[in-house]
Amino acid sequence: MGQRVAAVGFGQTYHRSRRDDVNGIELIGEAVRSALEDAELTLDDIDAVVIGNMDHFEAVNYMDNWSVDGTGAFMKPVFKVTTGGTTGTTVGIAGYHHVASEMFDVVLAIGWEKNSESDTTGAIITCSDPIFDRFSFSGALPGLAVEASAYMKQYGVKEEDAARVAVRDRRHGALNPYSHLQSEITTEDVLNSTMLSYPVKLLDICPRTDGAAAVIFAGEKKAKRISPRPAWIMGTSVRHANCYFGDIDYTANDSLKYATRELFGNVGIKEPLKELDLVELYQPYTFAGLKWMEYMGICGPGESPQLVWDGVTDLGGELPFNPSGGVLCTNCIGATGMLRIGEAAMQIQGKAGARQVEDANLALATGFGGTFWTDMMLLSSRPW
Amino acid sequence: MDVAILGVAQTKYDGKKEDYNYAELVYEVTTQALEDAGMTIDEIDNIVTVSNDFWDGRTISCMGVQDACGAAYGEGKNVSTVEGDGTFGILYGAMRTLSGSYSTTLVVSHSKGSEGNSRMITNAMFDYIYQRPLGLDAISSSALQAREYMNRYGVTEEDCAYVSVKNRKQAMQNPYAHLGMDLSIDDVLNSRPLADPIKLHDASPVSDGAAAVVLGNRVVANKKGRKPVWLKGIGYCSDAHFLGDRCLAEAPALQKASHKAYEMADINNPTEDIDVVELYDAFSYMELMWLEEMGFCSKGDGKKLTRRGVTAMDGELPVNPSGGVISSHAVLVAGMARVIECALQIRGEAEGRQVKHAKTALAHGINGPCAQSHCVMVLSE
Amino acid sequence: MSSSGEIELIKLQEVADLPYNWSAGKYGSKFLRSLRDEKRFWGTRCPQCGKVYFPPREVCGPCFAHIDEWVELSTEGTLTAFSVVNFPFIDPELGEKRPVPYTFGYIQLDGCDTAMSHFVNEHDHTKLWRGMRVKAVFKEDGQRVGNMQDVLYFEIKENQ
Amino acid sequence: MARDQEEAIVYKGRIRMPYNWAVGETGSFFLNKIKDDCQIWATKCSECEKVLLPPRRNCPYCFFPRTNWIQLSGNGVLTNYTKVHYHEPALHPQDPPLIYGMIKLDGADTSLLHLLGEIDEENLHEGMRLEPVFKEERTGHIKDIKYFRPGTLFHKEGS
Repeated sequence: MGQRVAAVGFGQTYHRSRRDDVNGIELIGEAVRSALEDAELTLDDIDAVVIGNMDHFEAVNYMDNWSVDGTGAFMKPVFKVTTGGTTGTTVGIAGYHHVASEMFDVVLAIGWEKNSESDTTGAIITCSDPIFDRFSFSGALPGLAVEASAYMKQYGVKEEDAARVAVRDRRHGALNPYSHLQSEITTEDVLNSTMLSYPVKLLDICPRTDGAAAVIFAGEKKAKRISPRPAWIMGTSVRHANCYFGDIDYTANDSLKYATRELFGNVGIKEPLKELDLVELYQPYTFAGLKWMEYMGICGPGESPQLVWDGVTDLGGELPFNPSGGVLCTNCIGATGMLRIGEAAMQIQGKAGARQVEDANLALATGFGGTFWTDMMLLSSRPW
Repeated sequence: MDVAILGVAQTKYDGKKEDYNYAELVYEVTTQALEDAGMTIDEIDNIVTVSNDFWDGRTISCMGVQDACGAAYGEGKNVSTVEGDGTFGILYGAMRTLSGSYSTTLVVSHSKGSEGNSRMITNAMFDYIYQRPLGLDAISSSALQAREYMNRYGVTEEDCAYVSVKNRKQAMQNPYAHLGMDLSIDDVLNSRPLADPIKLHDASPVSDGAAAVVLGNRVVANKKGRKPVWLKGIGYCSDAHFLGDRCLAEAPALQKASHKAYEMADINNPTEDIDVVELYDAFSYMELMWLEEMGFCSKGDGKKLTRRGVTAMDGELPVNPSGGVISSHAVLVAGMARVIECALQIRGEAEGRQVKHAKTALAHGINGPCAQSHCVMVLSE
Repeated sequence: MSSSGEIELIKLQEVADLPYNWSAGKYGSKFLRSLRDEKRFWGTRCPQCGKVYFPPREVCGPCFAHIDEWVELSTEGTLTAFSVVNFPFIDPELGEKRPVPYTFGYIQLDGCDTAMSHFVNEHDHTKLWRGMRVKAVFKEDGQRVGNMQDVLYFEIKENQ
Repeated sequence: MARDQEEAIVYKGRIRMPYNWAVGETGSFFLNKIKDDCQIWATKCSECEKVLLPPRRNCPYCFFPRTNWIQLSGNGVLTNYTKVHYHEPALHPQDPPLIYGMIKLDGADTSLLHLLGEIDEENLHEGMRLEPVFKEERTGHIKDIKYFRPGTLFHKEGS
């Protein structure tokens, strides 16, 4: 039952803080055209479309219907999935199931956001419970600050350690022509940036971006015809627990731990540091780039700073993280998870240009959002 | 297709369920659907929730129901969220089963139309540059579609009234229905005009409610299924967004969706092969129009089927024995309720509204302005 | 488009203003009634894992167990997280900027395993730390209406 | 009264958020022509030659080829309409009666949705000729067109 699925094409916009020259539909259209060009396909080849974003960021209801002029879904099957920050990966996973189910052979999965069109913090606040939380809720930062300081205290981690993560991702982003932030920074820049909520500073966190991304998934027969080196989907896993922000245990990250356990268990990965070739981590701020490595079993508790300082996670290192520049360089929320999947696919396809990871055969893409939720997708150059 | 419906549950649909929040609605139908399937939460591999951020007044509207649907159980379950009609949620649940990833899927949908302003919420589905500023909403846009359809095919307001009378009366036999009423044709024709030609009794109410379905693959269905109802075919399709791009008198997306579903289900002659239809009659004209586009009669002949009683309970093709959406319209849930009614009919558990010899059924859901997209499912025993 | 870059780009500025009547539900209503009428907090306890929840709820997520045991919670607790908010942003209920500075905090009430989010009436971050003891300050009798803002804020207990 | 015969608490709130939607180059060209010149322009696909209104940056019907601008007379024919009897002050741009029309402008392949005004309801019928009425104060918005009214300019012979 089911067929093997590969990512065979990826398209994205040139991400910017604002794209006043296009409306949302036209922005989506740019990513779709770019994905079709990448896969050398036309819209005729697309059997179905799946899309996602966050409703109250642009205030469009039934967005899958509104956007058909941009998605190309006119007289095609289309629906919408949405799960907050994890939306992009949720759409990607849906694209996988569209094809794996054998209902369709070639499917376009699209994530997008125009964060410039509303107050991002205000829009995020609308995700909290309207009765018990919303009147006081102030965005994700306080929770992340708790996570960061608890982690620092537990393992003697320093702010410099986190800053090194930003230095790495911004260096990678400077090699990615699509990246929103294109300039390199130093650890001093990070340490001297405005303190937002101790120990989290301005350069520790992601920007807000206008952008769209689209991945084309294809079934096993078509995939080989479309791409000389398809990025095969090895597996996915998802954990979306907790209903209220006050339920979260910020000293842990259980959703990441459990999702990893399932995914690596199913695929048979025992030593991720050795077996994986790159990770595109949905990393909303620098400290996640340390602690969450440990929750993925890439190293032991408290060991991540050493790996990061040793360059293990840099391009050219043993396990490069975020060769795209990651979320710290580009964050168009509904597309952010899709960018992780798309970059992982590009790397495996050997199309990543100046930021290409050598011998990229096994890539992990993750999503983060909601009340500390995790999505994961593992991509490989070899069908399993 | 190797996907079966193993358990179903729905709340009664009401104008206002003030004493439930979303999580309580979802928990109620989740536990009931599991019970109906004879399963526990341990036996569910993955979950698809269905909700809408505008109707719920909450970005990431699925967040509030993760505990209630079982997604947080143990170390957590794989879960996703569809924003659209419940039929699309079931469709995605079926895909996740057919992909071989999961053997059992819970799909759960909730909506409380009473909590928001339905006109403003449906206004927000129109593009914000050209259509939305004019104040269009679900009723006024559907009125344009009704008029265009009625003009083109010579359908009268009285023809449409037959649908309201039939379905509202049928709802009196359905303990879950919101608005069971014994109306006369004149009651409908004389009811308060909303947007010409749609009058109060041509329109569905906005209801509160929730529904859940447990899906399983063939192995599970053969082992656990008390009375499995099989998904035989699924098709879905979207038309253009701008109303002026579309010919509103036609629904090519529904034609395409139903053809796809028929092809998968091996249905050559829908009128002969299908025993009962549950379709999305948000407005009375829709029942006529959808029947035609689904191929149950020629274009413009839906009114004849209805006037001749073909679509009545004792007719050859009973349509909306549940009372339809025009009697209970919990947005997002309504399409799932159609599927559930089909399952109950096929299982022979529809009690006072049971269609005789219901072996194959068609369920239908819509999304967007003037039913921009359609989802059609064929189910059978 | 054949247009040049000379076009004056238009942005449409609108305020979306959607009214809602959110039901607190059976469990939430009991909490809010007793907050309004008695200035008391209640949580619910899972019969399987024993976890005590605020907001009170019908089902324990990890156990998927039905909860019907009510537990009274203290109106005092520990500040587990806070943020002094100095950068204004749009409050999605007001449609305008929420006045700053204010302090947002997570408070773990004594007897509860999850946190309540609320305001803390100290805006100097040097006088705040995680683990400090705080207590709820309620609106006057007759002023409370049955929502979370019947608690004005949490204040820091003296002598810490 | 609630399930347990106790008072159900309902929180009356709102989502009130300012939005700043970018119309984009294509939409801005269209709205600026209305604002500055009281002209209605449409886009024509370079491939299928379909003339679309509202204008599109890329033709959605033949896989995204670019489109070119053409000016329309602004007059057209009513293809469909509805009179709305309820009033929703937060939504409706004018007091009752509110009549929506689908207007096929001369030269366009699609219809434009807009309001109808200065119209004798008795005479309202599909096929009637209409012309746009522009507001005095225009800001670059679709509502710079006040409404369409019966008009006999240009193609007097009708449809």
